[in-house]
Amino acid sequence: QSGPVKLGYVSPQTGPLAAFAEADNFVIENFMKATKAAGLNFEVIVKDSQSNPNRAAEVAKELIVSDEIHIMLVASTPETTNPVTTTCEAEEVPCISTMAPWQPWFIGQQANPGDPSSWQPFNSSFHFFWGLEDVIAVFTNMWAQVETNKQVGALFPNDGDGNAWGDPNVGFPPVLAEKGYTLTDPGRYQNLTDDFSAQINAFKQANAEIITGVVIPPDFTTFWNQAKQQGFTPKVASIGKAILFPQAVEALGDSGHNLSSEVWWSPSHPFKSSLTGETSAQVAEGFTAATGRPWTQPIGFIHALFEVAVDVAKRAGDTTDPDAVVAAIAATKLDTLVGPVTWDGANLPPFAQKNVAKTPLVGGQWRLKDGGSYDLVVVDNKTAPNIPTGGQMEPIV
Amino acid sequence: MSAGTITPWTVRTRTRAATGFAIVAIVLLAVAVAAPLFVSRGTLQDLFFILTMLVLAQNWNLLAGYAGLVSVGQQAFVGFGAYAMFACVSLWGLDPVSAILVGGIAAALLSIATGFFVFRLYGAYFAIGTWVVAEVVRLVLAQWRALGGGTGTSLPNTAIRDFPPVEWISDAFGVRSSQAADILTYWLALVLVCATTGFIYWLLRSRQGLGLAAVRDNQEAARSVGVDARRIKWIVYVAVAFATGLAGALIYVQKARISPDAAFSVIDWTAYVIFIVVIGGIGTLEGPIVGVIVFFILQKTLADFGSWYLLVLGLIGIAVMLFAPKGLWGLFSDRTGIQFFPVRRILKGGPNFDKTGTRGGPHG
Amino acid sequence: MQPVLEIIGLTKRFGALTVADEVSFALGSGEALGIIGPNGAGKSTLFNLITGNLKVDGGRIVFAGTDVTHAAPMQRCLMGVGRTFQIPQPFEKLTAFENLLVAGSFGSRKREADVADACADILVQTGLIARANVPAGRLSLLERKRLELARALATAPKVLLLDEIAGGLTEGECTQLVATIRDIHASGMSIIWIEHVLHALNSVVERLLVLDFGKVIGIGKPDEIMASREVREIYLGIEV
Amino acid sequence: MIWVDTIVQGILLGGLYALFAAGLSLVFGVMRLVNLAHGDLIVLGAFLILVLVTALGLNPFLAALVALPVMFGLGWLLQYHVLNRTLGDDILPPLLVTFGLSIVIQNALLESFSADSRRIPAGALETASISLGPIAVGVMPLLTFVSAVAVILGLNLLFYRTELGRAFRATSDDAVTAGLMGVDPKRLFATATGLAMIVVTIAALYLGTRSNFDPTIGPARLIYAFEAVIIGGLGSFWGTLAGGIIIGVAQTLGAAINPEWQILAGHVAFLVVLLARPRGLFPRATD
Amino acid sequence: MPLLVTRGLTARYGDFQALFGVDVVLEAGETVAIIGANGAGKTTLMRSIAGVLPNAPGEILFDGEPIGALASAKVMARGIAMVPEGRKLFPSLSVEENLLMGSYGRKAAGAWSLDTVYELFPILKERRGSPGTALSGGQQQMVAIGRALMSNPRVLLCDEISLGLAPVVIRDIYAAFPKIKAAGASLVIVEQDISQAMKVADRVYCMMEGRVTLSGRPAELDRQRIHAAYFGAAA
Ligand SMILES: Nc1ncnc2c1ncn2[C@@H]1O[C@H](COP(=O)(O)OP(=O)(O)OP(=O)(O)O)[C@@H](O)[C@H]1O
Ligand SMILES: Nc1ncnc2c1ncn2[C@@H]1O[C@H](COP(=O)(O)OP(=O)(O)OP(=O)(O)O)[C@@H](O)[C@H]1O
Ligand SMILES: [Mg+2]
Ligand SMILES: [Mg+2]
Repeated sequence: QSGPVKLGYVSPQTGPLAAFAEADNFVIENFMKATKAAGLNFEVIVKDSQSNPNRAAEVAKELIVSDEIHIMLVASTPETTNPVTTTCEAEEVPCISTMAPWQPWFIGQQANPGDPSSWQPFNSSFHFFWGLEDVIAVFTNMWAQVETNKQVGALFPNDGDGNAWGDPNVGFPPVLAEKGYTLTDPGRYQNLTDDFSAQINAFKQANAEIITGVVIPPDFTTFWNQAKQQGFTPKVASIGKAILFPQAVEALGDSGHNLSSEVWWSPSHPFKSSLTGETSAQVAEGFTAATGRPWTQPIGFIHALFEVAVDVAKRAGDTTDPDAVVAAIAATKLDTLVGPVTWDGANLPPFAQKNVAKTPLVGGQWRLKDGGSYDLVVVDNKTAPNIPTGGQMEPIV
Repeated sequence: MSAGTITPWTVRTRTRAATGFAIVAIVLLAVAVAAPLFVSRGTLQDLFFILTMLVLAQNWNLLAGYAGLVSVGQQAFVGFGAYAMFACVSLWGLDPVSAILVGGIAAALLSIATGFFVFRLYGAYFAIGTWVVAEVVRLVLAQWRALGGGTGTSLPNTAIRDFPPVEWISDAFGVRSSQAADILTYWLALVLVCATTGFIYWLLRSRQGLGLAAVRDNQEAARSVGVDARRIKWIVYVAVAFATGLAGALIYVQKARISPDAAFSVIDWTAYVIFIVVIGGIGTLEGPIVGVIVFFILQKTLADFGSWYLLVLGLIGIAVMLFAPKGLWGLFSDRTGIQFFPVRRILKGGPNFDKTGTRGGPHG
Repeated sequence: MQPVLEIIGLTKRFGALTVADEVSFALGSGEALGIIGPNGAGKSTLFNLITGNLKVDGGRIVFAGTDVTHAAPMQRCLMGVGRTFQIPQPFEKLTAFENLLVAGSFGSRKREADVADACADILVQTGLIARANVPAGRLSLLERKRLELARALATAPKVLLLDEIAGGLTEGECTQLVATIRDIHASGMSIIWIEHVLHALNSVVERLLVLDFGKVIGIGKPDEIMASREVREIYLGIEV
Repeated sequence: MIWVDTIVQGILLGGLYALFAAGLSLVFGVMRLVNLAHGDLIVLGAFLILVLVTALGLNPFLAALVALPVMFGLGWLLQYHVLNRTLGDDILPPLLVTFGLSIVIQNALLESFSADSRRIPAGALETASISLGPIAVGVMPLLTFVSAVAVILGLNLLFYRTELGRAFRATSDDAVTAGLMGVDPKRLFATATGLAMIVVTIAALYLGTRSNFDPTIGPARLIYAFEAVIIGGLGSFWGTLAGGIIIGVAQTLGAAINPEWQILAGHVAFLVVLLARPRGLFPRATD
Repeated sequence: MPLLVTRGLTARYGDFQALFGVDVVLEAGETVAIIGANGAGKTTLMRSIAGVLPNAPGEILFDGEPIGALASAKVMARGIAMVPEGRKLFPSLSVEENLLMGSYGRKAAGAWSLDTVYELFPILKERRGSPGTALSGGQQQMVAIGRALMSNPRVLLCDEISLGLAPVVIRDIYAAFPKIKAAGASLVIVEQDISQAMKVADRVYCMMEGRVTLSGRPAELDRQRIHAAYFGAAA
């Protein structure tokens, strides 16, 4: 093979999802430095999905057709990963995707998501992240640390994540029932709803002491304030998505204290980059030093995405041959910054075994520091004991 | 006074430029049909984008520029057509091309259902009303679980790959099926553009086109001279919905993935379309053509600048509206008097005429 | 004379204000009827009721033997009711000629080509031919008024309703207009003409109807009406 | 009890929508200007207040007070130099220019503030509540509602009881003739937009304190605001309030049945009202 | 010094020139009538004076000061009010509010107020609450005149105010002229009805195709000359 390995990368750099792509430049710059230092010849063509699924599909086509990339990399929420993956599948271009729970990624691209018997594996698209079963396990493990009545209120919007979390077959409901929790799920609301009294009333009626859900930040703030205003104070609130980023928690003022969330990556994760040899803590520090901003979870995964790409390119030989690349991806066994990535089908239902690799997940709680900023403390690691905890789960006062 | 005198009156619409243009257009069309033979796949996809946006723009132009119905809810028909196509293909196993037709018909049916409501409104009320209707359609389709609800869904790969025409093209051109699908959708888009433009031009040249202009200028007076304002508006509204639905379905055959937010995006399917029409010149058939080219160039050159791209796009929109309210085409044709699609009926013969305004051209 | 238009007990109210109060009269076929009355008497309103631009509150309108009380304006036009608006309402972006083409082709359900000659002739007749290809929005007020007349004629009506078309004309123009309307009348068209310019009106119409506060207070030969005490007082303002 | 609570919460929500809508109603009523950038202007106001709060350490209400004249000036200049040129019989030019403006504001804010989700801190007030019998009502929503009523009341007085208001209405009918009465339409319109921006600032205060906002959140709220204006009837401020409340109550009632129907119920209420009264609940005699 | 002077006034609508150097003089306390065929440019002249159409500053002098370039609002504030052709009431304002609008830009003490306007046109008092456009044409004309008077103008420009009015109303309105003059306003009237114009005017200007073709006192002008001035020398 002559010439560079051409990587296409799509992420939401502008628009409402832009926070996910905040670390893109930092990661890609380091990646270019590291590969050059290692004598590797990579070219990365970055495209912005503008947080718009239509645009994501368009730029993916452009990357494939005009830029003739060899491998597609895509990250951050089903709104970006799914259109890009679909395009790659149609064009038979190898695609590696991350940062969306695997169910919305996999099931969300099936022609009939409601009918499991019709689901088909993908030929050239691969995804690594965790799944709903992991987040359920993490949440219930955290909840078990606190004395509650096991009544759970759910906030699931009608979007890719919400539908997956609330799915009666593969989502929260069956597992929670099995573990003895009673779930009150009033129904799929639309994102950017201005009033949550219906949910609050339903939760009050059910006497819910636990709140869970996968909510976008503005909606969670609206909900949380309204809950307090209307005298509803659960002991535990484990929320996906909304409180991922420190800025979002800080926006809650004091009432962000002891909210809990899933943690996919943190500076205390005991993993190293296969590319630069840096530890998680070093990468996070590097980011803060370079940008002056606090670390966020996507840093680890975007970094890992490029690690996998390098590893695959090395093993594939000729990256212009899609089949060779696909075979190389399928055979990946790599220890990355976010843990081991292997498409070996471990802990996955048969239909997803080919295309999904899982990464470890733990639970954390935001703790208010003096001066109004927050720390994310890992409070539960039963699902991944090698990741150290920093404290115990505490109820919200 | 004039009874009995035989006056050699003639009515003329054609202009020299238009005749010249017709010849050039036929040549261009032939080149466009043959394009898959000699252009790269990237170019073909760019052309597809231009053609489908042009269809949407011409239709919106007919609605707003000629019928005075300023809708900001055309995404309803794009999305509905696309969803109908998806349902046909992935739930009921229809082939993609028939499914596109169903998409158009579904959009037309939707327009009949919503027309009863929006035609009760005027001006700005109409604009907002159409927007709300589109939102309602989006929210309702977001409840359609079989097509993924708010998550959306993807078209089964095999549906396109195993479609016989795609296989034929694939064999004939010796290309992969994904490329063959591109060629097929490109040709379909070309057909749609020609059909839409042809239909609109035919309509404007017809008696109904004159009635349409009258209704737009003054509905009350139009009804007093026997124009069935309601009927004309209905015809236009439904026809536009049909073509918009076809375009929507076609676009999503090519995208292969749908979600309510994407299919009913007011920005992608209405705001940009309005931008194209107004930049080019509303109320002319040439305007949208100019507009879509300008839009495409802007997008190509600026899209990689992130938010700066949109910022510049916004500023250009503002600037054109403020300094060239008749659009770029208006600016050009006012200077040169050139019109490619004249519809003005010019009375010739008889006594001497006031020479001002005797040019061919659009109504407006 | 067989009536072409019969108005029977027509009533219209705007809130508390009654602007047509049991108005009844008949227009003979081929007749020219003038309507006069103080400002605000309800004359234009009466036209709007006859053409269907306003909905009636009571009474009936019979046109050529058919009850059209609830018919749409468009249908009445097709049946043969042509009108001008007191405040001209041209299709501003269409040329004068196209304005007529619309009226001609829709008003009589014909193809454009079949009415083009007639439209051109009407432009000649109304003195607009020199401005045939000028957008109506660029016409002067007088020209717009002429266009109103021309457009109404283009629909080939049986009954022509004229609302104040002589106002603001110079003497010469007025004489010309009167001649034009006489011609039209001579061709057999029935005419109802609202006008404050009495000398013009009286030189054309055969009967005059006086309206005051929505009521018919007199109908008859022009000289009889002009001589009546009531009209002299409330309309002409001549003390008697 | 839950139903009463649902309706009360709906009315309070309606207050928020009416507040979003009041400024729109003003410019729509005076200039027939369909301002698609209204939502983004509210977000702009929220950022301005946020900057004042963080930079000067002001209380948000005080910061809003400081922001008022700034926003008034901004609105004045915007109308005088840009929007005035778009006014006329045609609704399209303002539609397009304000749409362009909306994109410009969003992306300029993105460039300067990033896409982060922000919030104007209002301290204990955020979660404070008072109980009305068995129903707990948040202080913030109540304040929002009271502000909405106050704004509507003020606008109504201004519009129908003062000479300036009369000039607004006259100029909205016919700017050239209003000029003959001594009105300078360009300045008058600029004043109207300035006033609208004052309302926008008040709306921004509540938008920013009640929930997170980011540069792109404006358009989502715009449609409710338009619905409120149109349901109410052009130029009727009380109608705008009524419209806001109708949409708010429809949303909470819909949500009480199933959250899936929440937003849909608001839109459907809008459609139903317009089906019955195509010119809104309290239309002007002529428009 | 004359109150109002135009010097070589030109005006154009886009490419079309409507006035070609019009010179008109109005002395204080005078009534001047402008007559001329349709399209002669009478309305254009009025609109230029009122500031609706832009002109060069020195083309119009009011009290000796150039006002040609001023916008209508500024012209009005100085005391020139116009009754526009076609009435132009504000449809969403009531009759009374329409009248009150008249004094928006100029609040000069004088003879005219709501009460005196109502005295002049009693019917308006009856219909003070109804929207301006729900009036008949004649009633609307009364409102338009009343509205212009409300600013107690020094010059009142009346453009074809008798158009479309019943004879009795025309008589009433012209009967009001002496009152209006007595209250201190000088008048410029555009009138189609020549005899009516001759009756009320101190001086008459006749216009044709954007130029003044004849001027003088009514007594000095005979029908023949006016006719010639109307339709060109050939007539
Ligand atoms: N808005 C306009 N745009 C273009 N041309 C115009 C406009 N208004 C008037 N004109 C033209 O200017 C010329 C003078 O018109 P103007 O209205 O001043 O005449 P006038 O003497 O007042 O006539 P009338 O007796 O009909 O009122 C006419 O030829 C007319 O067509
Ligand atoms: N839409 C309306 N709403 C309320 N009142 C109206 C409306 N239209 C007309 N009127 C009233 O009805 C009465 C009759 O009006 P109309 O226009 O028929 O008078 P007219 O006889 O034509 O007068 P003119 O000779 O001045 O044109 C007037 O008093 C007017 O104020
Ligand atoms: Mg009338
Ligand atoms: Mg005039």
